Amino acid sequence: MKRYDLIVVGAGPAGLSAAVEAAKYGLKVVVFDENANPGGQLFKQVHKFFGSKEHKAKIRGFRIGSQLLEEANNLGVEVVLNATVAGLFQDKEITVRIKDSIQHYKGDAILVATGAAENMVPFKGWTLPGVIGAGAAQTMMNLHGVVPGQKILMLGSGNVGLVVSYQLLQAGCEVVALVDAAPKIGGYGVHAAKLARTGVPFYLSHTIIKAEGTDCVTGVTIAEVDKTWKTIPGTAKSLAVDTICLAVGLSPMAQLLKMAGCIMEDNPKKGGQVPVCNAYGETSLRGVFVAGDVSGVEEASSAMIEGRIAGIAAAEYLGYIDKAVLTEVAEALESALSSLRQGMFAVENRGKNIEKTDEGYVVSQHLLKKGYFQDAEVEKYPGVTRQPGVHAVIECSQNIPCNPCQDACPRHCIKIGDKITSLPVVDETANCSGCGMCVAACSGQAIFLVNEGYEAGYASITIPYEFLPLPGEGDRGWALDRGGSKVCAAEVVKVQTAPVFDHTSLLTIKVPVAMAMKARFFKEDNCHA
Amino acid sequence: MHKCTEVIIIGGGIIGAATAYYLALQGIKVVVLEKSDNIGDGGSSRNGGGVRQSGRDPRELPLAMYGVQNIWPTLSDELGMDVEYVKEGNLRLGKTEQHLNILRNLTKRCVDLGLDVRMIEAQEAREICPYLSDEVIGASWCPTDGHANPLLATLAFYRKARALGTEFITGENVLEIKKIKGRARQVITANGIYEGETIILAAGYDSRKILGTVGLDVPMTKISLEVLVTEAQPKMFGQMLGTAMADFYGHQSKHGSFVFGGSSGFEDTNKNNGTPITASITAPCICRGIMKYFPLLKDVKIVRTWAGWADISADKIPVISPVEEVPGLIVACGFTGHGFGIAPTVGLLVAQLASGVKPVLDLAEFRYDRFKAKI
Amino acid sequence: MHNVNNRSRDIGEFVPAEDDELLICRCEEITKGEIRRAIHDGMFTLTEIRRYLRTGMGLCQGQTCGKLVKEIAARELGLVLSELGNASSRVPMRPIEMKVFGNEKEPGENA
Amino acid sequence: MNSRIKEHPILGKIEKGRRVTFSHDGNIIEGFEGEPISAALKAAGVMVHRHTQKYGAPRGIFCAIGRCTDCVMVVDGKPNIRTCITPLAEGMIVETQYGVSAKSTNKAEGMA
Repeated sequence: MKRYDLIVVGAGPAGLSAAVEAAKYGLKVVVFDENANPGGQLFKQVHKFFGSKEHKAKIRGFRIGSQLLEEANNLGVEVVLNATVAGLFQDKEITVRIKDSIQHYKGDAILVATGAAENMVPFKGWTLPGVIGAGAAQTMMNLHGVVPGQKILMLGSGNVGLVVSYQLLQAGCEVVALVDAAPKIGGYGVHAAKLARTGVPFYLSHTIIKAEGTDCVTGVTIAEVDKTWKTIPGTAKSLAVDTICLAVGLSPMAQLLKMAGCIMEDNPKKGGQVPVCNAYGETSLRGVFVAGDVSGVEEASSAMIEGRIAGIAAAEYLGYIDKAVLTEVAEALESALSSLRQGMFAVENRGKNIEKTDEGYVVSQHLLKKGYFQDAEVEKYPGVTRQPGVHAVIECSQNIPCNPCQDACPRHCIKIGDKITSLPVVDETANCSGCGMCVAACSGQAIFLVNEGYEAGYASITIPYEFLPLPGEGDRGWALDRGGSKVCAAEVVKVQTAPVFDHTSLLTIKVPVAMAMKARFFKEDNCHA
Repeated sequence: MHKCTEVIIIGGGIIGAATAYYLALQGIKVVVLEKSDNIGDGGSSRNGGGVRQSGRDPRELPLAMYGVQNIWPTLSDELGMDVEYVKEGNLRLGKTEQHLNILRNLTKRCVDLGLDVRMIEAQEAREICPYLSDEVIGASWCPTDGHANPLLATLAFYRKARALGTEFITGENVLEIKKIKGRARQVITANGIYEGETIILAAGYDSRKILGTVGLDVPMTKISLEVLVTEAQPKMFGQMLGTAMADFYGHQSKHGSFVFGGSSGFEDTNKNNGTPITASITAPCICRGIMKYFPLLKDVKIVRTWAGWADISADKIPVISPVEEVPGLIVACGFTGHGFGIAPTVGLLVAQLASGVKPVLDLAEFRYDRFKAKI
Repeated sequence: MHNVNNRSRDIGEFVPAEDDELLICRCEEITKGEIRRAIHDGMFTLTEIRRYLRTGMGLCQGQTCGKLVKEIAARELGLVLSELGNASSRVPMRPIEMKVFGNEKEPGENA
Repeated sequence: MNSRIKEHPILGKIEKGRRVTFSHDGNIIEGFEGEPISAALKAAGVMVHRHTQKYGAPRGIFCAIGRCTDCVMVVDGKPNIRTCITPLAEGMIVETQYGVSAKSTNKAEGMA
């Protein structure tokens, strides 16, 4: 039977990272994936990733996919696509459906990196066409170039719900409402803020009562819920939508491992049923490893590091490297992994009500409830300063693992320090050149350049802009505040695009100076508005 | 924990559940102990669902015929849920003259015992089931055979017995039967001791180990059998199907999916890793077998496969027997892969044995001590 | 697991609920009420519910409803999710046509 | 309503290759070769892919990645084809599925 040192199931971030790492140590590796394209969910991710710059932060997901694939190809990893692994059998044998046949393979080691599946939530009418998973929305618009609908309700305020909502806006859809039964936003505040400033309304403590329509969704009824998740009478509200997107979490897709007889555990912190495994991702079956969401749902950045650790562990298991090498390399990766797992969104903090940052700053309840800060709150954060000339205003208020802004600034105006989850601090003594590198580098689109001395009575604000059509210099329109309301007339005075910004354009608008700390988005004034 | 009752049944499969039901009907207090977390997790839920008389060993045939005549037709009504019993006959197919000879022999044995079964030509077979391939040259045909849903039949007996007051305990691994003052009396599990006036052992292959604790043995082995299930299809045919060579067997379920069992030839030597996981080569082999007989099914998708252990007795028929040397013990095991169709009959008979009623059928052929050396 | 073991354990009467008509298993069109009733009929494990009602036995093999059924069962039985175990997973992971499943080829052989 | 994205702020112009035609319940519609059948249907405004067996309820795209099987249709006479992962080809005959067959066919014809 055809045998490989390592068979990887799943060509997503974890699987490809593992394959790359194992191949570096000389293992003969094959990767099977059921999809026509490799990269798992990466190729659907058009946003810039969080994390540390050493681990691919500020790079857009689909580019990370291409990079990993190129590395794998260069190292001689065989990546077989349209190859559905049908089963994992005794003696580390797998069967794979390739075209119109079933083929048998054996691996001296096997790594299962099958990722996660979307959770779903039932409500009246949830089987109607037009109710879809958030992943489906991403697949349709970002892979197939077709929008799932025109007017969309997103259920779920975790990072997936927030990110996909933003992607829907980018694809030209209207996000009519972002709804979550929880009383506060589950995902990163910066993701929420970039939606809120475009005018997407947040309905926290709300639930879907029913999807309306006979043949497909024509509307939705939502209502407010109390602390026990019961709907509050009299709060029902109808919204005209043609699509309801569900983003209510992910569950590890561990069926192959269960089938093979791995010892499994139910672990709500990992998103459901996962194989029991050691620090290197080895399951209860010797030589069968796991990495990525299948062993516990996390961000793609963690999945890539887990994949690398498992790849190295497989190399050690098969005698390609000594235990000492494994220990050393894995230690460095584990420390990177543990730094990603810190901060207020760390697994152990799930469900906790965190009121202050590590530094002692109060977390904005308005941000958690509405998606944006109240004006008065902003200035207390260390990234927000008032300075005479042009300077960065970083509206980043939560301890999330992300630090590209620190290195983006050539003048070292921005400091995060060694702890990747620390809030960025703007150094008032450093001298901002207004280059905008930080604005484009921030995956959360939370950095703005503000110049209150732009010209007499006017301030300039440079905002990250990722929509089409791109306004031109001299265009006039409205400045929107953090909540998406029009606050004043604005004029575009500069539009910068550059390869280094990677499709984040920098739009500089001119507003009355009083609006310098209010205006955060621009809306073109077309005659139909 | 120490618990007393009238009857303890070891094994919560269809035999155990059916026996419990017939005992409960008489108001007898029963406790059923099942090792698995699920009711009916062994052969009861892992079989092709045949309710078949044809092809049976003559010793077993009366049990099958009794069930078809007296129990199966009204079972759904009796148990209050649809067990999907369908009585549209059994076709056993042959593709070669050698196959037909096998079928003729099987048929003759059953005809001699009064069963309506006969050999038919290919054309008649195709009139009964129009989807057969041209390779089929003949078949045996038993119009009163049929099939039912083993999952539902097992759970239906369980559900009704439970509603009538039978206690079912799952996850209860029986370690030992213990004689007290000369009678089988105690059943010892990892969690405690159960006491009963009568102990019925219906634990599939595991019965052998438990029998050993009272100094008995039934010569049997176990083999892993596999079945595949397809996506639902429009209704095509209602017959139970088999072949002379046992390439495959099965039927189309009420739901529309086809349920087909078969073999790779390695059933008795498959490695046992503790979980009944399927072997990588079996389902493909079953698929090839099916397509030879039903080329039309080639585009139908397989949605799952499963494996199960069958307890195979040395002479291929079960042990259904009181054990005089261990008074109070009744054994029902060794069903050899064809226990489902006769399970209701067996449940009735074992319940009769346990309650001291003369069984409606003679059980002499099924004695536990029938196994003798060949010379 | 001991909590689900005694099948005569009192889990209370079946009380109809407002959302009993909610479809849970999309493939086999099984409602929440049917699942809750099955539990009161003695189907205390996910495997038994599955065999009794066909939840998770459709084309998607329970990938959509698995978690939902488990949550309903846990609530009805008064258990936490981890006490309930899981239904099994089966080969093949995705539906495969019989002609493909039966067509075993050596790797590299032109498929 | 046009569901196709012409130009995307991040992904740029969407290039989809050769245009092909196929039939949906007898109507000829256009799509791009190799894209999922479901994408072409979506672009043409088709929401209902099938009606269920038990309740006859309409279903459409749900997961879009071949897992949930809600989007299955009768394609070239074969039922239960996952349109979200089946590439579109010139001249395909795509039909709404009722239960496990196209309405116009009876019994096992759908499989032949």
